[in-house]
Amino acid sequence: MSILVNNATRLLVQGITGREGEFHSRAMLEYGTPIVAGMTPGKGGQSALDGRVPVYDTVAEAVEQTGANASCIFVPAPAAPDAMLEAAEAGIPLIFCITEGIPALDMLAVYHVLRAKGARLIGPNCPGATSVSEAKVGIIPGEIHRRGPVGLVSRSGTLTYEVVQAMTDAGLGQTTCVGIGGDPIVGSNFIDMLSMFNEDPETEAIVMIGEIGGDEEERAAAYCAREVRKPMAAFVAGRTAPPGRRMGHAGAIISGGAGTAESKRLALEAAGIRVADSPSQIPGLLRAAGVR
Amino acid sequence: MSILVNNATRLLVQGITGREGEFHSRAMLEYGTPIVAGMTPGKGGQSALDGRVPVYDTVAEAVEQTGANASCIFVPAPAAPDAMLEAAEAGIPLIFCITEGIPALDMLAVYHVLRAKGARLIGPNCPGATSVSEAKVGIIPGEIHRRGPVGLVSRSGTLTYEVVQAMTDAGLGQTTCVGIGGDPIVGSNFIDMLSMFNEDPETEAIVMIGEIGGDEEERAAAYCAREVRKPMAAFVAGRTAPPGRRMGHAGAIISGGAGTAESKRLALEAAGIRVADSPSQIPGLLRAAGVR
Amino acid sequence: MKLQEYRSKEILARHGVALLDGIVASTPAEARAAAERIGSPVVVKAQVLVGGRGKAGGVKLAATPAEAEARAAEIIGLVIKGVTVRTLLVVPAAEIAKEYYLGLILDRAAKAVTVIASADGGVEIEETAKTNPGAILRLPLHPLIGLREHNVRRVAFFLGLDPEQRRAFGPIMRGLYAAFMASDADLAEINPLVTTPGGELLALDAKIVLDDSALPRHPELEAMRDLAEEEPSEIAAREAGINFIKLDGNIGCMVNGAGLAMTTMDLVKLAGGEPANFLDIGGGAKADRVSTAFAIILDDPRVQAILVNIFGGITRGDEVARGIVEARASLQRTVPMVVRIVGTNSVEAADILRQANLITADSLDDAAAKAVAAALAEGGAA
Amino acid sequence: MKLQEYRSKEILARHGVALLDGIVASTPAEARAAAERIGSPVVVKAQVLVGGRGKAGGVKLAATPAEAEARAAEIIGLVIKGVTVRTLLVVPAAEIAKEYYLGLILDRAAKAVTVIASADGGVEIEETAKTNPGAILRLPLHPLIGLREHNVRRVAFFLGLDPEQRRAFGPIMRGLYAAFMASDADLAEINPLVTTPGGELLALDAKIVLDDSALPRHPELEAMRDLAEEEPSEIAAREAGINFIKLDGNIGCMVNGAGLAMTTMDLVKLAGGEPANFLDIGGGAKADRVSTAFAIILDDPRVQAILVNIFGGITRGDEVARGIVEARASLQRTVPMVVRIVGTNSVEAADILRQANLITADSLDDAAAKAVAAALAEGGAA
Repeated sequence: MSILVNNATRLLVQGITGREGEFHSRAMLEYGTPIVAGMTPGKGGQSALDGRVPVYDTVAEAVEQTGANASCIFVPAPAAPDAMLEAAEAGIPLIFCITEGIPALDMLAVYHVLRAKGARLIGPNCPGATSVSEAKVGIIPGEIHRRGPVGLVSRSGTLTYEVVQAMTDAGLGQTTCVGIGGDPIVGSNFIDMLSMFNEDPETEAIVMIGEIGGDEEERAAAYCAREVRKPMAAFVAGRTAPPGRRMGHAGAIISGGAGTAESKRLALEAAGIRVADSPSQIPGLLRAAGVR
Repeated sequence: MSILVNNATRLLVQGITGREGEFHSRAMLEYGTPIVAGMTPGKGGQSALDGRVPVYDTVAEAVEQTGANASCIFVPAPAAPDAMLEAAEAGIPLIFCITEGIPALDMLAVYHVLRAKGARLIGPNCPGATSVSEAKVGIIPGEIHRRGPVGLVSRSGTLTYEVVQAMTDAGLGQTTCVGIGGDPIVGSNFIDMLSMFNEDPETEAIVMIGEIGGDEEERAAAYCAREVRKPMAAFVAGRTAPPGRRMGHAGAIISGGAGTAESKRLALEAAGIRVADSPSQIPGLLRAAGVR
Repeated sequence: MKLQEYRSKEILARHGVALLDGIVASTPAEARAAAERIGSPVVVKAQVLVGGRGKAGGVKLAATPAEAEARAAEIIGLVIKGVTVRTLLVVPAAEIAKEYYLGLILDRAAKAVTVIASADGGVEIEETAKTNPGAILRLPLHPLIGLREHNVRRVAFFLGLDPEQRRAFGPIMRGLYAAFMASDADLAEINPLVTTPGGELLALDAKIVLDDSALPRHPELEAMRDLAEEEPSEIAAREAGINFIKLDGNIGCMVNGAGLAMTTMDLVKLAGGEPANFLDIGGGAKADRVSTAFAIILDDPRVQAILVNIFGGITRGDEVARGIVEARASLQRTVPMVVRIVGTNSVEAADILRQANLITADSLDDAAAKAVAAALAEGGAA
Repeated sequence: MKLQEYRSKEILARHGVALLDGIVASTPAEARAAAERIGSPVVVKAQVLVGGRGKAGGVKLAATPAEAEARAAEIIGLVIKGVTVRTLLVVPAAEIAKEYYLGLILDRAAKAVTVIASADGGVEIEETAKTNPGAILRLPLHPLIGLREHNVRRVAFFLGLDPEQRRAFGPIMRGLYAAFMASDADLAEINPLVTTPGGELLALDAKIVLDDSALPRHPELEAMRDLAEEEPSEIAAREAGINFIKLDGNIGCMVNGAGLAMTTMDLVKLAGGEPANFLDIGGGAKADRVSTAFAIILDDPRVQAILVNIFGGITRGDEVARGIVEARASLQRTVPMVVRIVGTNSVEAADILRQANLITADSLDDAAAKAVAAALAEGGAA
């Protein structure tokens, strides 16, 4: 088992004919992800990826023709909110939005509309998710994974890869690795993913990668203390970040003394979660917690 | 038992210091309805109905101070959408809106916001509800009721009173009588009320009063055929209404051949429901169906 | 409230919908002048709120200004479904490659503003719905965030527009939506929306129906009401705040509450009579409004009896009774009146009525029967 | 992006918020002229984006134009928290009866635009939050239908305004909200909002912080950026599409991805060094962007070593490696460079790096340690 995506995923890629969309769709296909449809308005009837994927003009048509049950969005920021709304409107229950730079007020509306529709959104400004050896959706490099018992959730992109690589190198494989995105308003938070991992029988341990800004890590810590009985390890980026500055991610900002890495580390430790000083320590912490 | 309102209702009246609000609040109090608060912006700190009801500036404050759990709205049409939103925002789970003449596009937004909040709205443009001998909310005259086994739901105001009076005169009492309102967009429909009556142990029979326009009666008939095992009787107003004209109620219009009284009557009869030619026949139909 | 074609187009144009500018004319000479300004050929169109203008000869092509004048002379004064044509719209004749239907409705079942689109334009959408339902797209818009670009694209692709037309379609769809929302419409439709042989996209005919409840906040739209096409008695009723619809029978009805008013009509019919009107005097009706209501009912010479049915609730029965008696005293014409007042202050009401020697009734069935009998007697007497 | 007070007020005024018109001045003479035009007394206010202007002597009252000139001379050139005052705002001095705080924030926890209000105005809201949390109202607005009249009333009653002030408050609250939404703000606050002894309601100071992600669609707001108050290297980085923040250390960092960039800084610190900057070259970084990134890092003379950490994903490692080598060739100044490239095309990347004789590292810990060591060596050498 795994969470979010698996062999039964029937993926639609919105923006499949764009440069990034095509590049990463190819990587997804090569990983074995079942991409059943692409969507680019005005390119309906064509095909993408050397004829392997049919392209539709609208998500509604793609869903009707192919039974797509998940979507991955690669369209530019100005069009991405509409792309998410279109996917939800067409009844797609799981939407990954890779796009970064979406204005927060746009996301506010999208967040609430998707929630009311019952669609799960991962991102935006996220790397996607890989259910190892089953399906990879988004831009996480496939080759860093190894199948195993650890679930991983992160707010970052490349930092996620760093941790995954460290685990794989240490012989600790993963069920699913998911990046929830670095924006102030994202569709799914740590707790959403933690509860899925908590209920996934194959996931035996969980790694959580946080960063400065907001209080999602603190909330997640409280949730873990209450609900999660699986071994956990964590890392929080941004101990050296100055206050009041936005550290790349729109969400990574320490404001009014809140949202510091120290506050998050303390909250996680108070919940009994071991917090690493470097990504390279994660495998050791997991081993120490009894993960094999 | 009864539905919607009862002895445990703690009613807030929005617009209690207006002419209609005060007149009907007095009648509600006299009926025994527990009115715990009134609300009129700018009159907070005063009291209404000879000092018996404290008045607040905001619904939030009224709820905080009195634990109000239902609201009845008497404010004029331009302010009524805001009043409904304020009540829902303050966490009131049951809202009656008596006001008529609210623009449909305003109601569209209110309908969806209240629904998402989980607040039940009755109305607008409705007479309210009476749970006989327990509480009456709205403008239905209290003296026409008699406690008994029949639940009644209607799209009309005075036509409801007519039917209730006929039942009371015939010795057939009621659990709850509710008017859902005559507008195209109302918060609750026939099926919502029918399902409540269906589950209320004290309600032994149900009367449904429909009218031309829309297809709520047809939908309700299908629901009854599927779900309701209690005896029913119905009446549909507007057999002589000409097509294409709005018959007083904004919702009462026959358009493109749909929404006729005949279509509704046929649908109800197909569901095994006896349909009266005159309100005065309702008690006889109920008796014939075994209601005592 | 329905708006005339030229008013509807005026609103759509203001919101950026592409259409051919027309000129309103009310005489053949004005139509000729309009055709001259536009440059022939033109289409001369009767401006009436009833359907079926084309079949009734209310829409005609004119190749020259002289022809426009001749066609206008034929159309003005034409009676279409009971309505006499007084106003014309003269528009440039467009060459049509293909016709589409594009509409927005307030969809009470979906609780949403819904786009209705069809590539079978030019015919009534109800007709297409019967003959070829698969040719219709019904697309409910999100009630809180409204029309979005993906909705626009969806409709454009459904209609099978080419890339050039899709670009032109955006402003039309958005303009139609903006017009609908800004004017609180119940319906806004473009039928037909056409493509020209040159590939241009144009709204050739338009219809907007407004939400009556929202008219108080749109005085500029209220001012577009075409009084010439309404019953004078209905205009008077509206001005008095009374819901009134004229019918063909001989028994006038005055009732409080729309549902009860319809029921009263139904029972008159059931008792063998024919209702002369629908009339709801509304909540909190005062003596002067009752008085106006009587005057409106009696303005119809066919009325031979009046049935008054008031079930107290918001309305106080004694006020109504007093209003009835006062009103009756001041009427120029009287007919037998059957009055039934139940509910709030009904005892006082009954006293007042008895003192004024009006026919009273206990039940609604009884009231309907008495009214029918009184009308028969009055009819025999007259 | 933070906007200066006078810019923030300009936006609020455009949306109908009541405030006293001020005049911008950048010399004492201009301040005098402003005071003359306004009519004394005035307040002379330093326009800087850092907090604590008042305590630092950046806000002064002047009874006469001559005094305004003198105060302006004192304030211009003042260094407040590292920022040199260049611009002043001269405003009429208002008599204050009571001060309030009124703000809107993008509330990430509530996923809503949230009103923050307090009757304790004039102090920082974070301060009130600590000392008197009960004095603060946090009111999340509905995310899809926005500010409604009941919200406005709720805030007005919470602030204890009298009926006259409540009427004046409506346009201020609605204007603040409209300004927030129209400019895609993260924060828009009026502090203090004051009542005058005459009962008037006025915005005395204002601050707007914009959502950087939305700036591309607001060129008119982007034009309000105060470049004089920014690090030149940060301006250059932004123009190149690079996320860069200058810090005080000696080890320059160039990383792809914000989280990994922060982690790299953290590990430099853990290894005993001090990061000189945060730098995320973003996804799909090309050779020319890498080149710009190096130039920006090396513009800081304190930088003694550079740590490059690229984990391929969107970014292709060989492109980065080529960019590093090219960029290094064209640099005016060079320092030791530790380069770690993992992931997509990392094999090709390693080849390129090795051929150019750069220090490579396998792990991030290793890279950080090597960079700290290299900086120490370079520092000793320098």
